[in-house]
Amino acid sequence: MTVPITIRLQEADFDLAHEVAALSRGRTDIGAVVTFSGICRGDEDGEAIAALTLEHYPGMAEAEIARHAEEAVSRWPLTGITVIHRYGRIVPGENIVLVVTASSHREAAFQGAEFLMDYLKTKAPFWKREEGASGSGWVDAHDRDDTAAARWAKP
Amino acid sequence: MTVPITIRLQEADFDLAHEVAALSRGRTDIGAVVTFSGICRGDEDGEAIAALTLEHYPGMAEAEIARHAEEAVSRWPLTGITVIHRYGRIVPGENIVLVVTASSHREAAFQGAEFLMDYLKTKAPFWKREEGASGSGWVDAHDRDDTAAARWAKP
Amino acid sequence: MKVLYFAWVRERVGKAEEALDPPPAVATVADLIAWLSQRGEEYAYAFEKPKVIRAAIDRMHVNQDTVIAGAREIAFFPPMTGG
Amino acid sequence: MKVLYFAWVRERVGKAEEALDPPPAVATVADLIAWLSQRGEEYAYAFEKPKVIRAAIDRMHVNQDTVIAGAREIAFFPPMTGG
Repeated sequence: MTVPITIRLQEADFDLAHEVAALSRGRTDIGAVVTFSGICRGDEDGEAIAALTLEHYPGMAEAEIARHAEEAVSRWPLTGITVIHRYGRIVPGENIVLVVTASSHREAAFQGAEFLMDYLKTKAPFWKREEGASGSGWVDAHDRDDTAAARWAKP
Repeated sequence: MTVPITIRLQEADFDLAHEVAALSRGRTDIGAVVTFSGICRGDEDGEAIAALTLEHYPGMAEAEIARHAEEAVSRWPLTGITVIHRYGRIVPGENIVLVVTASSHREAAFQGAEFLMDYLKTKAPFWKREEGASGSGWVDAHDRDDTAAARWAKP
Repeated sequence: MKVLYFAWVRERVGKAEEALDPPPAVATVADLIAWLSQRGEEYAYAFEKPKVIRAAIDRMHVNQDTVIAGAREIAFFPPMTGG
Repeated sequence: MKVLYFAWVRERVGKAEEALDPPPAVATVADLIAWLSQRGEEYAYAFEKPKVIRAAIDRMHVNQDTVIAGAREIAFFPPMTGG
């Protein structure tokens, strides 16, 4: 059976419940659904954030996410994946990214979601610009995200 | 700040979106929300399942889950936890359990949710009875769940 | 003390709870299991594999070598299968 | 070939994309970065720390020693910060 994979890049917000329902409706082969919602916080390392602006590389972003979703399906017995990544201006409290993974068992659902998030953080071509109290600037990449992504490297 | 912890045992279904909104509404300190939904599958090891009936130990179940939620808060920088576990008769496609964890960063949210699920599977006093095609019976505990829970043991 | 049974332990014993007053020689959870097993066929059946049985005293998981003195509520049940 | 710039690379270069036809001696991504850096102050600023720059050829991540022959679209950008 082909595993349903949904990938969307959009400016608009998304609805968690709608996406989970769309993935699992009418199915009885799913025993576990994991969701990850990434949300714009109101401060970063103690500095207040007024908004984030997300830039992306259209075309490449979709392709990169799709490749990683296919890789997740090949590594874990997943029965469905949804990835939604927003771009444009996002204020604190708003959603940035959603990953939903479904499987018959919880281990695969958790692993698949963590894998996809680590890759989105380090490989998907998105860039965050922060509007803070003391001006605005591009967010630096974090070493800890590279470390997190490296644990999925195949020997 | 006290971390909001919500624990409910109930016969009724729950609404994922409502629970996530209740945990994160009006807050800008949350950067990551992980949800785990455990769902009744239509088959177990190839045998069709008509329904599950979940028995629990009232009083102890709440206390056990609360202790593990407090432990999760002490181990990871979580900013909110919701655990809902249903009991009674549940048919395929219906929800059994929900864990929601919130944090400023994704690692804590993922780790907290996995920790809580592993403990719910092995330590929370719930027992599943399956109605299958060839009769009904109590579900055996899985060694793999004990193995999963053991990884959180402190040295 | 109040003794509770859950899942197939409850089904085999044939009741969900009862009030019991074991003799003083019954010191630990394991002793209580052995004493219960002699109370009739239904108990012998429920506790036929004592190592499989899990126990809680006053709603806390305990090992079978735990002393039961002072317990108000002791529960016996199979390994948990929630989540 | 089409060359794209994103995030602060785009801001420093001052444009999001352009069509370029580098000379044949520009063989690799690293060569292209060096060649671009000589095109003006804005490029020199964008590529002042070439090791920080990430590149993609035809929408696939590549190392800077990758040969650019045959590329239709080359993109330069900082380390990604999505998710």
